[in-house]
Amino acid sequence: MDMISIPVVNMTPILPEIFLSVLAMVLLLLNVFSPSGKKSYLAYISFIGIAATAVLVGAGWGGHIESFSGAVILDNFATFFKMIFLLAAGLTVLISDQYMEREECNHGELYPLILFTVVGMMLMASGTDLMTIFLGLEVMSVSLYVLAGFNRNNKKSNEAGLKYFLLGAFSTGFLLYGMALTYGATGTTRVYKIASVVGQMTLPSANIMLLAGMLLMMTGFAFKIAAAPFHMWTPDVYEGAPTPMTAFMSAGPKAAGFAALLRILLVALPTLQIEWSQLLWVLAVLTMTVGNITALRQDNIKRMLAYSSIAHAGYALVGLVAGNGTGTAGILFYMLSYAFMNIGAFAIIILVSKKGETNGNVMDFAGLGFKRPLLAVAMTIFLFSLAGMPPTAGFIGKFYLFSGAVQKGYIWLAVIGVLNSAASVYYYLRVMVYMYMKEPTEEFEWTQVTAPVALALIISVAGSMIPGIVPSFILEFAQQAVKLI
Amino acid sequence: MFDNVWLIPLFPLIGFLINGFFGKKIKNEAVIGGIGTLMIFMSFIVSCGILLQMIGLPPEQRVFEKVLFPWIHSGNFKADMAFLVDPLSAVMIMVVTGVGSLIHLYSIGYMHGEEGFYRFFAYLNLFCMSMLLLVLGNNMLVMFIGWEGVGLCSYLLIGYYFHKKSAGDAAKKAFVMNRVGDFGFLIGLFTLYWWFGSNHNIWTINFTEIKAASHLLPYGGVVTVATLCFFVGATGKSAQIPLFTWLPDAMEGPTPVSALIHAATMVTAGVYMIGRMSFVFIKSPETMMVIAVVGAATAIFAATIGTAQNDIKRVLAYSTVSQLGFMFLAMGVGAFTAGIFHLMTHAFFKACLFLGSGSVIHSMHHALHKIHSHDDAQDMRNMGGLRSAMPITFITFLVSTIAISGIPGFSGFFSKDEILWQAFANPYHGGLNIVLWGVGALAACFTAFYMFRLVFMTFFGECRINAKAKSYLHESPLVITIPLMVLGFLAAVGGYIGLPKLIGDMFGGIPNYFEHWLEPVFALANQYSAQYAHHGAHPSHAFEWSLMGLSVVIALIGIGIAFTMYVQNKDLPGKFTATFPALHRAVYNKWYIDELYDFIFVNPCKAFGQFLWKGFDVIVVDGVVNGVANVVMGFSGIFRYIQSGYIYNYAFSMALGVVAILGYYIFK
Amino acid sequence: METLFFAIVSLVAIISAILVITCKNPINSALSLIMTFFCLATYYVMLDAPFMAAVQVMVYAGAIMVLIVFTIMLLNIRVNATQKHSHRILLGSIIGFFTLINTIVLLVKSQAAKPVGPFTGDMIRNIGHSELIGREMFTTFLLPFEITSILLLVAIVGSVILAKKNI
Amino acid sequence: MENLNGYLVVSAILFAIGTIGVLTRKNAIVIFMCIELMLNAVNLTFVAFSRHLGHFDGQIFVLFIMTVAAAEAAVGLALMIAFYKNKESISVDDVNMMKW
Amino acid sequence: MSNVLSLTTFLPILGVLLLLFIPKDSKGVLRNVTLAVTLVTFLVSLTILSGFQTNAEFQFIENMPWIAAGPFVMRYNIGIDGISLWLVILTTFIMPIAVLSTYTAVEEKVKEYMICLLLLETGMLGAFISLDLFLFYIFWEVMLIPMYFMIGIWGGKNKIYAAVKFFIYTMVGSLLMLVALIFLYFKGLEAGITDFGLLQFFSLKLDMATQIWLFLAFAFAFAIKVPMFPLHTWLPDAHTEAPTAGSVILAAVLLKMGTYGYVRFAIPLFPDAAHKFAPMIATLAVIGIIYAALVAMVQEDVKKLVAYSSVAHLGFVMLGVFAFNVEGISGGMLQMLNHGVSTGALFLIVGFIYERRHTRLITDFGGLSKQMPVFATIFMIVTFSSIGLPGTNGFVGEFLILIGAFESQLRWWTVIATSGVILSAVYMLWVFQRVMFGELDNPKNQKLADLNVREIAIMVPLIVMIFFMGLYPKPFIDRMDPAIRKLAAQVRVTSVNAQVLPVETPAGTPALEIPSGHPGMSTPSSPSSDKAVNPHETK
Repeated sequence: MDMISIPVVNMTPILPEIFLSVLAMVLLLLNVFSPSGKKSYLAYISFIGIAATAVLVGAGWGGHIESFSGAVILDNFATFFKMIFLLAAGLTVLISDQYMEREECNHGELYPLILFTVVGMMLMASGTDLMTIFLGLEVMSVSLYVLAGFNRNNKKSNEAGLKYFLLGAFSTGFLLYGMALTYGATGTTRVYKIASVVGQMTLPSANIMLLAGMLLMMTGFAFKIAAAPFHMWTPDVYEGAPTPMTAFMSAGPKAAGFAALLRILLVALPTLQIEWSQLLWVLAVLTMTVGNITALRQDNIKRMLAYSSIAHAGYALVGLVAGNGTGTAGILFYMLSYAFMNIGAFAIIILVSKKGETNGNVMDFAGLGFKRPLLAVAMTIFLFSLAGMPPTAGFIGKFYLFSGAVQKGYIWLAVIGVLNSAASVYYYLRVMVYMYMKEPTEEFEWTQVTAPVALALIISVAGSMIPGIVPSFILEFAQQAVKLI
Repeated sequence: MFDNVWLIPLFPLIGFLINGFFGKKIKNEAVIGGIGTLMIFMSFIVSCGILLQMIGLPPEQRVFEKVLFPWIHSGNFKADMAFLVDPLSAVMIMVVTGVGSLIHLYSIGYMHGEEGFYRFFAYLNLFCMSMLLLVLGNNMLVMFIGWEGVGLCSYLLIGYYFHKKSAGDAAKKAFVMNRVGDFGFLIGLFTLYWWFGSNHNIWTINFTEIKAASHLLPYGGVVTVATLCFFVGATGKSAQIPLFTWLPDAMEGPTPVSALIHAATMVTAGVYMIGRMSFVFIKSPETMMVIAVVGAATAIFAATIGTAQNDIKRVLAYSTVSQLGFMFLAMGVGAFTAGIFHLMTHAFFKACLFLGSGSVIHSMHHALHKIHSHDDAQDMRNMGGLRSAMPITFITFLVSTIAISGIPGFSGFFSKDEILWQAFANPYHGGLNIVLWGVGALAACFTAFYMFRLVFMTFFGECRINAKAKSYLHESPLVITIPLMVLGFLAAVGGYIGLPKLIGDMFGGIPNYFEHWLEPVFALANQYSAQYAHHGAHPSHAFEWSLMGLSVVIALIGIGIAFTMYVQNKDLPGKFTATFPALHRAVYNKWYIDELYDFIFVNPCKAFGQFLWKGFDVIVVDGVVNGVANVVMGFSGIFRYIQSGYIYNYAFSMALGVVAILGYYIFK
Repeated sequence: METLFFAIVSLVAIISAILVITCKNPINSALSLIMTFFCLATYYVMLDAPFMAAVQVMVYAGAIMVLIVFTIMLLNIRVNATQKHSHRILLGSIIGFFTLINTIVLLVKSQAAKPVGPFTGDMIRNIGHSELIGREMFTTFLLPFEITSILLLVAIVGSVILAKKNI
Repeated sequence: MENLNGYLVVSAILFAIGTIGVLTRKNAIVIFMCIELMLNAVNLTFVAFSRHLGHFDGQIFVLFIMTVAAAEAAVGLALMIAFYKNKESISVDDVNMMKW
Repeated sequence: MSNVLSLTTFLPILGVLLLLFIPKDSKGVLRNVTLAVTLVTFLVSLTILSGFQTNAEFQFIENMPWIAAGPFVMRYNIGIDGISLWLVILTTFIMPIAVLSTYTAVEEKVKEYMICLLLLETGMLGAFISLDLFLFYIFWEVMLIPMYFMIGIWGGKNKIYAAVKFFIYTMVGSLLMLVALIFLYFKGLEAGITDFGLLQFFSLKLDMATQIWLFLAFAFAFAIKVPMFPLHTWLPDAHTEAPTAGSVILAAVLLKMGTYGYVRFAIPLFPDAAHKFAPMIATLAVIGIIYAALVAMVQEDVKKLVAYSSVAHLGFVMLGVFAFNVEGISGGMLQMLNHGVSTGALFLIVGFIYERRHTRLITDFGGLSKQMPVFATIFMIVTFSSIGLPGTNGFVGEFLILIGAFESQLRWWTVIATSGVILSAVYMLWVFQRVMFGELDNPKNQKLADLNVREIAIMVPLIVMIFFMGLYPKPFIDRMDPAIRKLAAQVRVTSVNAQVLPVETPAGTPALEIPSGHPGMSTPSSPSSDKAVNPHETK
C-alpha cells in the first residue's frame, strides 16, 4: 500500500478559523504567564484579534471557494454570519472584563473560550458537510457549557452550565440521529451531494427516512436557536450564566444555529420545502407566542430577555418559513441587528446589576432614566429596537422577515407575528416604565462605565439605530449573502 | 340705501365689540349704555331708510339681495354671507331695531348699578346683531347663524345672574331645547337641499332660489318631511308644544331680556321662518294642519297655566307662549299676513307688558331692598294697589293688557281677530276649522282672564306689600318710562296699519296696508294653496261680523271673571282652589310637563349615560380590552409554571416535541 | 448462525441497556452501560469494522466509562432510596415508547439509499479496515479531524476551569 | 449487507431506552450515561449504514462522535463536580434554583 | 426653497440637538429655545402656505432614493396637497401653543419634556407629508414614542396604565396595517409598481376580496387612532393622565392621524371596499357620536369629558369622510382642523384650572365666572365652538359633514348623527354651568387668579382661529377643495366599476379594464361617464 499523503488543500476558507484558534492558543499561553488579577489586557488583545479577523473575513466577501473535499465553503453567506459572530464576540469581550472583575472570576481562559466558540460557530456557518457542521456545533456547545458555568463559585452559574450541558447533549442525540438517518437515506453527508441526491428523487417527501432525518436535525438546531418546544433551557441558562455570556449566547449561537439550519434546509433540502416550512410554521408561531407571553410576567430582566430571545427566534423562523430571498435576507439582517441590540441591552444590565448578580430585576431600573440619562437612552433604544419600533434596526429586520412571509402568502403567520410583536411591547415598555416613570426605592451607587463597555455601548447604539435609518447597505449584503446558497 | 343693509347688523356688532372688550374699563354706565343704545338706534335709522326706499318702489321691485362675502363653498354646496331685503324682512328689522332701541334705552335705567352692566349691553347688542342676521339672511344658513346666535344670546342673558343656580339651569335648558329645534331645522334644511339637488340638480339653500324653484316641489311627501322638520325647529325657538318649557324658566334673566328676547323678537323667529318659507310650507297640507293644531293647542295650554301663576313674569311668559300659539295657528291656517301682523303687535304690547312688569319689579325690589326684606319682588301676591305709586307704568300696562285681551280699537284686537277669523274661514282644514276657532277663542278668553288677573292683583286692591316698604315705592325714572310710553302708544295704535278689510270697508275703504305690504311675499304661497283649497261658500260678512263680536264678548267674559275673582270677590280664587285642588295643582305646576320631560328624557338620558359609562364603557368595552390583556397575562402565568426548572421536564418537553413532530409526519 | 448470534447480542445489548436505566446504583448502571458498549463493539465486528470495535472498547468502555465511574466514586453519591416521581417514569416511558414506535415505523416504511461506495466486505478484509479508515480520515475528512483537536483542547481547558481547585 | 434493518431496529431500541433514561432518572451522571447510550445507538446506525452503503463516511462520523462524547464527558463531569461542590448533590431535583 | 417641507419637518430635530447642549437646570432657556424653535417651524410652514398652488396636485415634492433592497424600494418621497397642507399648518400652529402652555405646568425634567415635544412634532409632520407608504409608517410609529413618554413621565396618578395602554393599543392596529402594507406592496409589485410611492398605488386595481382585507387592516389601525367606537377606551385614559400639552397635541393633531389615514390611504387605495364598508363605519361613527356624548354627559372629570367629546367629534369626521362627496370630505377635513383648535383649547382650559387647583373634578368647582371673568369668556367661546355654534369654526365643519352625508347614501345615519348636536350642547353646557356658574361656595376657589398674560396669549390665537374659521372658512376650503374633488372623483369612479362588476370578478379579467382610467393620476377623461356617475356634478 502506498503512504497516506495529505492532500493539498486550499486553506483560504478557514483562514479566519485558523487565525482565531492560534490567537486563542496564544492567549492561553499568555494567561498562564500573567499574574492573576491582571487579565484585562487579554480582553484587549482578543478584541483586536477579533477585529483583525473581521478584516480577514471581510476580505473574503464575494469569494466562492469550496475546500477540504467539500467540507467547508467560503461564500457570502458564511462571511455574513462570520461577521455576526465576530461582532457578538467582540462586543462580549468588551463587556466581559468589567463584569468578570466584579464577579471575581476573571480567569484568563474566558477569552480563548470565547474565541473557540466563535471558531465553532464559524465552522457551522461555513461547513458544507454534516460532519463539519456537527463538529463546529460541538466546539461551540462545549465551549458554551463551560462559559455558562464559568462563574463556578456561583450556584446559579453552575446550575446553568449543568442544565445547558445535559439538555444540550440530549438534543445532540436527536441531531445525530437525524444526521444518521439523512446519511442513510442519501448516502452522503456532504450538503451539496445531499442536494443533488434528493434532487434526483422522484418524490423526496415520500422518503420517510429522509424526512425523519431532516426533522430530527431540525429539532437539534431548534434547540440551539431556542425554538419552542425545545426552548425550555433558555431562560434558566440565560439567567444563571454570567451576564456577558448570556449576551453572547443570545446573539452568537442563535445566529450559528440559523446559519446551519439555513444551509441545510435551503441548500440540501430545498425540495422538501413544503414539509419543513409546514413544521417551521408551527414552531415559529409556538416560539413567538410562548416566548412573548411568558416574558410578560418576568421580573428578572435577564430572564425576561431570555424569553424575549425565544420570541425573536420565532420571528426569525418566520423568515425561514418563507424561505425566499426576502425572508432569509431578513434573518441575516435580523441576526446582525439582534446582536447589536441584545448585547447592548445586556451591557446595560451589567452596569445596573451588582456583584453576585443582585439587582437583576426590572424594579432595579427604577429612576435610571434621570439619574443616568445616557444609559437610559441607550437602553431605550435597545428596547425599542427589540420591540421592533421604527426607526431602529429591529424594525427593519422584522419588516423583512414578515415581508418574506407575506410574499410567500403566509399572511396569517405574519399577522400572528405582528400581534406577538405588539404583545411583546408590553414587557419592553415595562422596563422603560421603571426607568422613567418610577422613583428609585433606595439610593445606591451606580457602577462606573469603563471605556470598553462604553465603546460596546456606542457600537451597539449605532448598530441599532443606523441600520434602522439607512438599512440599504446591510440589506444589500444580506441579499447577496443569501443569493448564493 | 339697500346697499347699506349690512350696516344694520354691523352697528350692534360694533357695540358688542366695544362693550365686550372695553366695557369693563369704561365703567361709566352712561357711556356703556349710550353706546349700546346708540348702535341699535343707528340700525333703526338705517332700517327706516330702507323701509322708506322700499315704500318708494313698486311692489315687484321690493326684493334686494346683497352678498357680503362668500362663506362656505364646497362641492355643490354654496352659502354666502348675504342679506335679503324684502317687505317681510323690512317689517322684521323695523320691529327688531325699533323695539330693540327702546329696550336698550330702558335697560340703561333698569340695569343701573348691576354688576356686569357692560356685559349686559354687550350681550344685548350681540343679540340684536344675531336677530338681524336671522331676519336678513338670504339663505337658510345665514338665518341659521342668527337662529343659533339668538339662542346663544338668550343663553348668555338668561344666565346673566350666573351665580344663581336656577339661572344657569334655565339658560342651559333654553339652549338645549333650542338645540332640539335646531336639530329639526338642520334636518329640514338637509332634506330640502338634497331633494332639490338630487332631483333637479338645484343645489341651493338660498331663499330666492328656492322660491324660484318651488314650483318643482310636490305637494306633501318630502315637503311634509322637510317642513315638519323645520317646524320642529320653530317649536324650539318659539316655545311651542312640545318644546315650550324653557321659556317660562327663561324669566330668570333680567326683565329687559324677557321683553326683547322672550317676547318681542327671538321667540317669534319660528313664525318668521315659516313666513319666510311660506311657499314651501304651503305645499304640505299635512304640515299646515300640524302647525295649526300645535299652535292652537299651545295657545290654550299655555293660557291655562298662565291663569294659576303668581310670578308676574311667569304669567307674562306663559302669555307669550300662548300668543305665539296664536301666531302659529295663523301660519297653520295659511294666514301668513295675520301671523306676521300679530307678531308685530305682540312685539309692541308684550314688550310693553314685560317692561312694565320690569318697572314694577324694579320698584318692588328697590322697596324690599330698603327694608331688607327677602320677599319675592316678582310675586304678585306681594303686590297690589301699585297704580297710585306708579301711574305711568300702570297706564301703559293697562293699555297693553287691553291690547292683548283683544278689546276693539287696540292693536291686539285687529291681529288676533284676524287670526281667529282665518282659523274659522280658512279653506284648508275642513272640519277642523271650528275646533281651531273654538280653541283659539277659548284661549283668548283665558288670555283676557289671566292678563286682567295680573293687572288686578298688581295694580288694584289694597297694597299687600310690607307697610314699611310701601313708602319706598315710586314711579321709575324717565329712561324707563319713555320706552313704556312709546310702546304703550304703539300697542294702542299699532293695529291700524292692518285694519281688516271688513272694518276698513266700513270706514270708507281704508286698505289693509299691512296685507298689501306683505302681499308680494306671500303671493306665491297663496297661489300654491289654491291647488288644494276647497272652494266652499264663503261665509258672509254678517257672519264675520258676528264672529268678531263673539270674540269680543269672549274677551269681555274673561275680563269679567277676572274682575269678579280678583276685585269683587276675593275669596273666590281660594274657594276655587279648594274645590278643585288637583286641577289647581296641575295647572299651577304647569301640568307637570317639566317633570314629565325629566321622567321621559332627562333622567333616562343621564341614567343611560351612567350605564354606558360605568356599565358599558368601563366594564364591557374596556373590559374586553383589559380582558384580552388579562387573558394573555393569565397565559403568561400558566406558561411560566410550565417552566418548572427541572431538567427532566425540559427534556420531556423536547422529547414530546420530537415524538409529536415525527409522529405527525410519519403517520400523516 | 449469524442471525442467531445477532439475536443473542441484541438481547444482551437491550437487557443491559434496560439495566442502565433501572439500576438504582449508578455504579451498576455504569457497569451495565459498559456491557452495552461491548455488545456494540461486537456488532461493529459483525459489520466488518474491527477498527471501530477497537475504538469503541478503548474510548467508550475504557476512557469515558472510567471517567464516569471515577466521578461517581469521587462524588460518593448516595443511592436514592426510592424514586419519588412515579408519574415521571410513566410519562418518560410513554414518550420513549412512542419514540421507539415512531422510529421503527419509519424504518419499516422507508429504505436506505442504494449502496454507492466502493467497499465491500471482502475488500475491507483484504486491505484492512484500519488502513482504509485512516486513509479516509486524513484525506477526505482532514478538516473534521483537525476540528476535533480544537474540541479536545476546549474540553481540556473547560474541565480545568470548572473543576480545578485553584486556578 | 442483508441485516441492515436488524441493526437499525436495535439501535432504535437502544435510542429509545436512552431517551427513557434521560427522562426518568434523577442522577445527573446516570442521565449523562443515558445520553451516551443514545449516542451509541446513533453510532450503531451510522456504522450499519456505512457498511450498507459501502463507504466509510459513516464510520468516520462515528469516530468524531466518540471524540465529541469524550469531550462532553470531560466537560460534563467537570460541571457536575463544580455543581456538587456548591450543592452537595448531583440529583437533578436539586437543579432547580432557576425556574418560572 | 424647494426643500421647505423637509426643513419644516426636521427643524424640531435640530431643535432637539440644540436643547442637548443646554444644561438641564436652566429651565427658562430651555423653554424659550423650544418656543423659538416651534415658532420658527411655524413661520417656515407659513412659507409652504404662501407658496401653495391651489390645485389638486401634490406640491413641494421631494423624492429621493432611500432604501432599495430585495423586492423593496422605499423612497424619501414627501409632498403635500390641499388635504395635508392644513394639517401640517395645524401642527405647526398648535406646537408653540402647546410649548407655551408648559411654562408653569412642567417644572420637573423640563429638558426631556421639551425634547419629547419636538420629537413629537417631527413625527407628526412627517406622517402628514409622507407620500411613501413606508415612510408614512415609520413616522406613524415614531410619533408614539415621545407621546408615550409624555404621558408616562409627566402624567397623572394612573399614568403608567394610560401610557402603556395608549402605546400597545395603537401598536396593535398599526402592526396589522404593516402587514397589509407589505401585502399591498407585493400586489403592486405584480402590477408593475416599483416602489412604495403612494400615488402609484392609486392606480392599482385590486379585486374586491383583497381590497376588503386590506381595507380592514388599514381601517382598524386608523380606527384605533381616531378613535372610533368601540376602540376608543384608550383615549379617555390617555387624555386624563397626559400633561396639558400632551393632551392638547393628542387631541389636536394625533387623533387627526387616524382620520387623515382614512382620507389619504384607506379610502383612495381601496375605494370599493371603502364603499362596501361605508355603512358599517358610518354606523360605528354614529354610535360613537351618540355614545360618547352620553358618556361625556355623566363624567365627573372635566378632562375625561373633553376626551369623550373628542370621540364624538371625530365620529362626525368619520361620517363626513365616508359620505364620499366633496361636501362631506371637506367638512371632515375642516372638522379635523376645528377639533384641533377647539379641543386643543379646551384641554388648555382644563390645564389652567388644574394648575390652579390640582383637581379636575367638576364638583370641586362652581361659580368660577365671578373670580375669573376672562377665563369664563374664553371658556365660553371655546365651549360654543365645541358645540358647533354657527359663526365659530365648529359649525362649518359639522354642517358640511352633515349635509354631505345627507346627500350621500348615509341619510339615516346623518339624521341620528345630527341629534348628536343636541347632546353635545347638553354635556358641554352642563359642565360649563357646573364649573363656571352657580355660587362660588368652595373656599379653595375663592382666591383663584384670573388668567395671566401668558395664558391669554396662548388662547388668543386659538380664539382668533375659532372665529376666523367660523366666519371666513373660504381660504381653508378653497385650498383643499381641488384635492378633495380629486379624491371624491377617485372614489366615485371606482365605485361605479364595482357596481358594474360582480364582486366575485377576479382581478385581471378584462372586465376590470373598463373605462375608469387611472383615477389616481388624472380626472376621468370621459365626461359622459362622469355624468352617468353623478348627474349633479355638471352644474
